[in-house]
Amino acid sequence: MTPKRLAAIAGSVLILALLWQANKEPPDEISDKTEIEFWTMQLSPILDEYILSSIAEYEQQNPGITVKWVDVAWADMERKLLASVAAGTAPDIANLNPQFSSKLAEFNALEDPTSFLSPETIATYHPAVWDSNRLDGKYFGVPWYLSATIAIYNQAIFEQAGAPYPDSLEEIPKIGAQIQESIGKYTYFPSFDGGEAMENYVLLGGEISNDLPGYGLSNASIDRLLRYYSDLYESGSVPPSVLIEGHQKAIDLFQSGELAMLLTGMQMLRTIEINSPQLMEDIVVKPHPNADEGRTNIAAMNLVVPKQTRYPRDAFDFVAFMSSPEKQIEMAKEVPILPSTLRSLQNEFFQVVDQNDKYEMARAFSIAQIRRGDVLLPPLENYSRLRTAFILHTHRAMLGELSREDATDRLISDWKNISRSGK
Amino acid sequence: MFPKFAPYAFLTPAMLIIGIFVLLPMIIALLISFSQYNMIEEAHFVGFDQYRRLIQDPFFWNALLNSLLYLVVVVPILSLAPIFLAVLVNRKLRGISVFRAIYYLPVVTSLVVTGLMWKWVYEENGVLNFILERLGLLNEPVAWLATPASSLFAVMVVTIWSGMGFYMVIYLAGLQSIPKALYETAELQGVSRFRQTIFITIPMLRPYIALVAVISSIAAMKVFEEVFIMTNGGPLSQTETLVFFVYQNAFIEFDMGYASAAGIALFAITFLFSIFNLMLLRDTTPAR
Amino acid sequence: MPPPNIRSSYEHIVFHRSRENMVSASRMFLRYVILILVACVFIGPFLWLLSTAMKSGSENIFQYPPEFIPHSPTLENFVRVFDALPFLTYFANSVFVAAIAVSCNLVFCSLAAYPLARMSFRGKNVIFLTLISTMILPFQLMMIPLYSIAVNLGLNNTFLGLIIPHACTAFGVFLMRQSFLTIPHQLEESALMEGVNRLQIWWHVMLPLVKPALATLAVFTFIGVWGDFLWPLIIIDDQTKFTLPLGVNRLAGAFAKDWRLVAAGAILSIIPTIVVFLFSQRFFISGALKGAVKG
Amino acid sequence: MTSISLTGVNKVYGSEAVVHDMDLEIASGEFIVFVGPSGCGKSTLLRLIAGLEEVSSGNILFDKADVTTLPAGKREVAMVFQSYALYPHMTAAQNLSFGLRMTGHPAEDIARRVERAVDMLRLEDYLHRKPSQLSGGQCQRVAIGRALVQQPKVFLFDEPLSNLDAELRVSMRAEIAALHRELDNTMIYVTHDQVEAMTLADRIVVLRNGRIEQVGTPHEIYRRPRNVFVAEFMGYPKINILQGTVVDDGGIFVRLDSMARIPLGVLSGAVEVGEKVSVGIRPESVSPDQQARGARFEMLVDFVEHVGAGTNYFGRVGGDEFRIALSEGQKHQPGDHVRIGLAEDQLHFFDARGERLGKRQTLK
Repeated sequence: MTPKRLAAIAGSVLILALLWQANKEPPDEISDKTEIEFWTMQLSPILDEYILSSIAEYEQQNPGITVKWVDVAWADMERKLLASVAAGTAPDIANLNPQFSSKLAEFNALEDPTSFLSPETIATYHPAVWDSNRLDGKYFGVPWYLSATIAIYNQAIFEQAGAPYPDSLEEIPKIGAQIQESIGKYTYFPSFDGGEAMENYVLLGGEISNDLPGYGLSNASIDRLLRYYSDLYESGSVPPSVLIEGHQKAIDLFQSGELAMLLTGMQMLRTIEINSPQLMEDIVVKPHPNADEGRTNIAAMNLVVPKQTRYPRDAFDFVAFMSSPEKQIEMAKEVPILPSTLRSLQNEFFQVVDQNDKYEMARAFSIAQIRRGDVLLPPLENYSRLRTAFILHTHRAMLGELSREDATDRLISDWKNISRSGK
Repeated sequence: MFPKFAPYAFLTPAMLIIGIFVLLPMIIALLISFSQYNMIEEAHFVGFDQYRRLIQDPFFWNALLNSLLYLVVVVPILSLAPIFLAVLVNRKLRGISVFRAIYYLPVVTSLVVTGLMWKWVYEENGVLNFILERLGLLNEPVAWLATPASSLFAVMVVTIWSGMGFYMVIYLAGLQSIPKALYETAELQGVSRFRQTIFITIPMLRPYIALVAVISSIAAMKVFEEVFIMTNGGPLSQTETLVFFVYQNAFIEFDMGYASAAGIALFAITFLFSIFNLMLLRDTTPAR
Repeated sequence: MPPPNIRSSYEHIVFHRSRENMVSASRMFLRYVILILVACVFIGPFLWLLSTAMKSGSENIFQYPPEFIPHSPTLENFVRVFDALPFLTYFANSVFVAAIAVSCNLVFCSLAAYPLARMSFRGKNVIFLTLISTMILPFQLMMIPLYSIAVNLGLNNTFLGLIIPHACTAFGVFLMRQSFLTIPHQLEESALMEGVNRLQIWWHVMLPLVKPALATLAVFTFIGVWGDFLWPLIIIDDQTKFTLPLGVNRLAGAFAKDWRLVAAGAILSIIPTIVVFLFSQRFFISGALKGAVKG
Repeated sequence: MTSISLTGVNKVYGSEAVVHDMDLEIASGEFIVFVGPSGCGKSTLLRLIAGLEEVSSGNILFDKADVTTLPAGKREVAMVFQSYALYPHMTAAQNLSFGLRMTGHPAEDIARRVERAVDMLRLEDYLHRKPSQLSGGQCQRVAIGRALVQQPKVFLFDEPLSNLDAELRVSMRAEIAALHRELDNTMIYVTHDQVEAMTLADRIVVLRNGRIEQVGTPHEIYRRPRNVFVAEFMGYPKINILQGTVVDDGGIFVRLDSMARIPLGVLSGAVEVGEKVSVGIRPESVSPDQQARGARFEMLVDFVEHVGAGTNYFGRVGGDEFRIALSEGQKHQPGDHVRIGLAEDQLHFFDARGERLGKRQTLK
C-alpha cells in the first residue's frame, strides 16, 4: 500500500512543485552582490584547485563580486553555450576557441574588449594573437592560453624503416611510402576536425585574407595543398580513417605504436605517457617540420564576454585578472599550456634545464614557435561552411573522386560563393 | 452517462507535461522553420524561403536519400530478424535468462559507448578484419567506416545490433499470444522447427511485425548518434542522415530556421509513413 | 466473436513443455551452440570495454594485435574513477532523478492511457495522433525551445528541470494504452456497476492487470533517463547536480584522455541498467507489450 | 422490488440502430428473460438498463423514476457476466467485497453481506483462492455472490451459464431459480439458450434485429408464437415449417408444395385464395403413422438422433426439411420412409410475411 501511495504522491508533488517554480519571483534584481558566471572548457577536475583559489583571491580583492564557476566538457561547450545564449542565460565569461568565438562575434553576440580594457593591459598580450581576435574591425576576445604544434616522433619506427625525420610537411609522403613499404605502418594522421587543412594551406605558401573576394585563395597554392594530401593518401602514409576521424584518433594510433609521428600540442605527451607508458622511451620531440621555413601556427584559447552580461565591466576585470602574466604563469605550472602575455612568455619557468626531459624540450620548442609565430587562420565569416567545403573537396581529391584541377576549381568557387553570400 | 470530465481529468497531467515540454517546443520549431533564426539574434519571418532552399540543396537530398536507404535496409531487417532471436530464447532452458540479458545488453548501453566499441570493431586493425582474415574471407583489411562504399552499411549494422534486443522483447510478448496447439499440430505432421517459424510464427506475428515496423522506421529516420560518433557524416557525406543534416545546420552553422525546415520535412515523411503503417496495423489485427 | 474467457487470458504463460520433452540431447546441444554464437555477436564489443577497463597502468591499451586478456588484470581503474570524480554523488543524483522520473512516468502515462483506451470522448483521436507525432521530431530541434521554456519556468539547474521531460512520455502513453486495450471490458464494467469510480478502477482493477507493461515501461524509462546526456548537459550547470553520463563524459578529459578510466566509467554506468533489466526480466518476458498490437 | 419501464428506447452505433424504439414494462419481482439470436440486441438492451451504455433516445424508468442519465454505479443494479468478470488479482473474498469497500461501506456491514452471500452460495471453501484456482462453476458462484452483496434493486444476468458444461449449467440454472424465489428481486436474464429461457422465465422477451418479436410467458411463446421467427427460435428440434398456397378446393385448403392439402377452415378474412402461407407443426406434435389423424405424409429419414427419453428423426417431406420427435426408442433407420400424420389442432398458420394467422378452425 505504501509504495503505491508514494507514487501517487510523487505525481502531485511534481505538479505542485512545477506550479511553485513557475510562480516563484525572479531573483531580486537590485541585489548589491554582483555574481559573475564563468564557464571554462574542460579544466575540471585537473585545475579545480587553481581556479577555485584564483576565484577566492579575486573575490577577496573585489568585495561585492562573486564568481560562479561552471566547467563544461570540450565537446559540449558549443551546444550548451548556444542554448544558453538563445534562452538569454548566457554566462558572463566563457572560455572558447577562436573559431567558435568568431562565429558568435559574427552575430554580434560578444562585447568588444577594447571598450573595457586599458591600452596598457591590451599591450601585455602577444600582439599577433590579440589581433587574430578581430572580425570586421572589431575585437571579440582576450587570449587566455596558447599552444603550438610540435612534432612527436616514434623513434623506433623511423629507425626500423631507416627513414629520416621530415624537414617539411611535403616530405612526409615520401617518408611515409618508405615506412609503409618496409614495416607496413602508417606515418601520419592529418586531422580534418579542426582548421589544420587550412592552416597547412597557409604553411605551404598560401594566403587567406579577410578582405579579398573568396578570401584570396590562389589556384596554385590550393593545387599544392591538394597534391600534398593526395600524395599522403596514395603513398599509404595515412590510414583511410583520416576521412572520418579527428585528432583524437591520431593520438590513439600513435599511442598504439601504429603511427610514426604526431603533430600536436605538447600537452599530449602527458596523455601518451598515461596510456602507453613504455612508448615514452622511443619518443623524440622536435619542432613542427615547417618551423624553420618561417611561419608557424599559434593555437589560442580565448575568454569572451557575451553581450547578454549585465556586468561587462566586472567581467572584463575578471578576464584581465585571470589572464594576467602572474596568473598565467601559475596556471602554466599546473598544466602544460603556454601563456598569452608577452611578459610571462619570457618567464624563467620556461628555461630548459634538462635537455633529456621531453616535457621541457617540448615546452621550449613551443615557446620558440609562439614567440615568432602567428595565428595562420584569421576569423572568417561563415567559417563552418567554408571549412566544410574545403575539407569535402580535399577529400574528393584524396580519394580521386575529382581530379586535382577540378577539386581546386570547385573549392575556390565554393569559397567565392560562400564569401559572396556573406550575411 | 459517465461523467464527461473524467477522461479529461485523467489526461490533464500528461497533456500538461507533454503540452508544455514537447508539443510547445514542436510548435516553436515549426514556427522557426518559417524564419531566419541563428539563436542569437531575433528570428524574423521569411515564409517558405527555408523550404525553397531545401529543395535546391544537394546536401539535403543526399541526406534524405541516405535516410531513406537506411529505412529500406534497416526496417525490414529489424522487423524480421528479432523474431528468430525471440524464438531462440523463448524456451525453458537452463541459463536462458542470461542469454536474454546478453541479447538485451546493447539496448541498455548508451549509443556513445556503443559507437566507441564498434569503431574499435571496424578498425583496419580491428576485430572484424582480424576474424574475416582468419576465416579467409578477406585478403587485406578494409577500413569499413572510412570506405565510402561500405560506411553507411557499417553504421546500419550498429543500429541493427543495438535495436535487436528491444524488438526481441516485443516479439517475445507476441510469441506468447500464439496458441501452442498450432505448433503441436505441425509437430505431429512432422513440420521442421524452421518451417514452423516461417509458416506459423511469422504469419501469426503479423500485427506485431507491423508495430515493430512503425517503431523502427521512426527510429531509423531519427538515426543520429551512431553517425555522429562513428563517422561524423563522412567519408564524403556518405553517412549524413537527415537528423545529422539537421544537427549540422543547427549547431554548426547556427542556421536554426533552415535546420527546422529540414526537421519538419523529416517529420512529415515519418508521420505519413507511420499513419500508413498504423492503418496497415489496424487491418491486420487478428480476431482474438 | 465470443467474449474472451478472462481466466485464460491471464493465466501465466506456460512454455511449451510438451515440446520440450521431445527435444533430444543433440538438439539441445545444437541450441546452446547457436545461443552462444549469437551471444558472442552481442557481447563481443563489450569484451573490449571490459578488457580496457581492467588493464593496468603499465599496459599499452592500443597495441596490435589487440590483447583481449590483460596481463595483470586489475580493478584499480574502477577505484580511480571514484577518486577522479565525485562518482558517488553523480550516482546518487542519477538514482534520485531516475526514481522520480520513472514513478512519475508510470503514473502519468497510465493515467492518460486509460481514457485513450477505454472511454469515448471528443478529441480522442486528435489527442492520440498528436501523441504519436510527438515521438517523431528529433530532439535536436526541440532542445533550444525546450530549454527556453524551462528557463522561463525557473527550471534550469534544478533536478525538477532534469526530470520533467521524462515525467511523461508519449511512448509510455502509447504503450500503456495498448496494454489497457487487452483487458476485458467486463472487469471494468462490473466495477462500474458496483459504483466504483473511475479513479478507483484505474488503480485497483486496471493497474494490477498491466503490471508487465508497467514493468516494461519502467525499464524503458529507466534506460532513457539513466542514459540521457544531451538534456542534463544543457540544463545542469552545477557539478553537484551532475548525473552519471555527464560524469562519464567528464572522464574523457582534454588534457589527459585515459581510455582505461573512460572504459571503467562506461561499465560502471551500464551496470545499474543491467541490474534493473535482470530484476524485471520476469515481467518483460511474460508480458512485455502484451497485446500492444490490438486496435 | 423494482419495476422497470422502457419507453421509446433507441440505441444507435454510428448509423446502425441496434435497439429500435423499444417499449417494455417489467413488473416488480419478475424474472424476465431476453432471448434471441446473436446480434439481436439483447445484450445491448441489458447494458442500457445497466447503465453501461448510453441510450440514443428514449427513457428508462425504475419504479417510475427516470434513470436514463444515471451512471451505472448509481442505479443499484448488479450484473453477472458470461465471462464472470472476476478480478484475477483478488481472492474470491476480495472480489466479493471490492465494490462495497470502494464505495465506503462500513466494515461490519460488508462482513455481514459477504457472510450471507457465502452462506447462500456455499462459497466458504474457496474464499481465499484466486479466480485462476477456481473451476468455472465456482467462478460463476463467486460472480453471483458479488452481485448478491450489492443488494441491488435489479439483478442482470448476461448469458451467465454459457461458459459452463452441460451438467453444471443445469444445476446452476436451478440455483439461480432458487435464488429468485428466495430474493424475489426483479431479474433480467439474457440468453440465447431457449431451454434456459423456458425454465427460468416468468416472461420471455424474444428479440430480433433490435426489435421485440413477442413478449409472453414461456407457455404463450411456445404455444402461440406470434410469427415464424419466434416459432422457429423456441423449441428443439426446430418447428417444421411447410410452405403452401391457399386454394379453394371445395373448401379452403392449404395446398402444400408437392403434398396433400390441409384444410384451413374458415379464416376470418385474413387470407385470400391464392396467397402463400406457411404451416408450422412442432416435431413432437407430429404423430407416427398408426395414430395419425388429419393429413398424412411420408417422410424420408436422413438421420437419427437419440436423446435418451426419445428419438429425433431428421429428414425430408417432399422438398421441405422435416423433423419429428418421438418419445420412444428408435424404430426407423436412415433411408426409411415413415408415414406420418399431422394433428390438425397442433398446426400453426402464418401468412406470407410470417405473421400468425387468426384463430384456426379445423374441419370435423
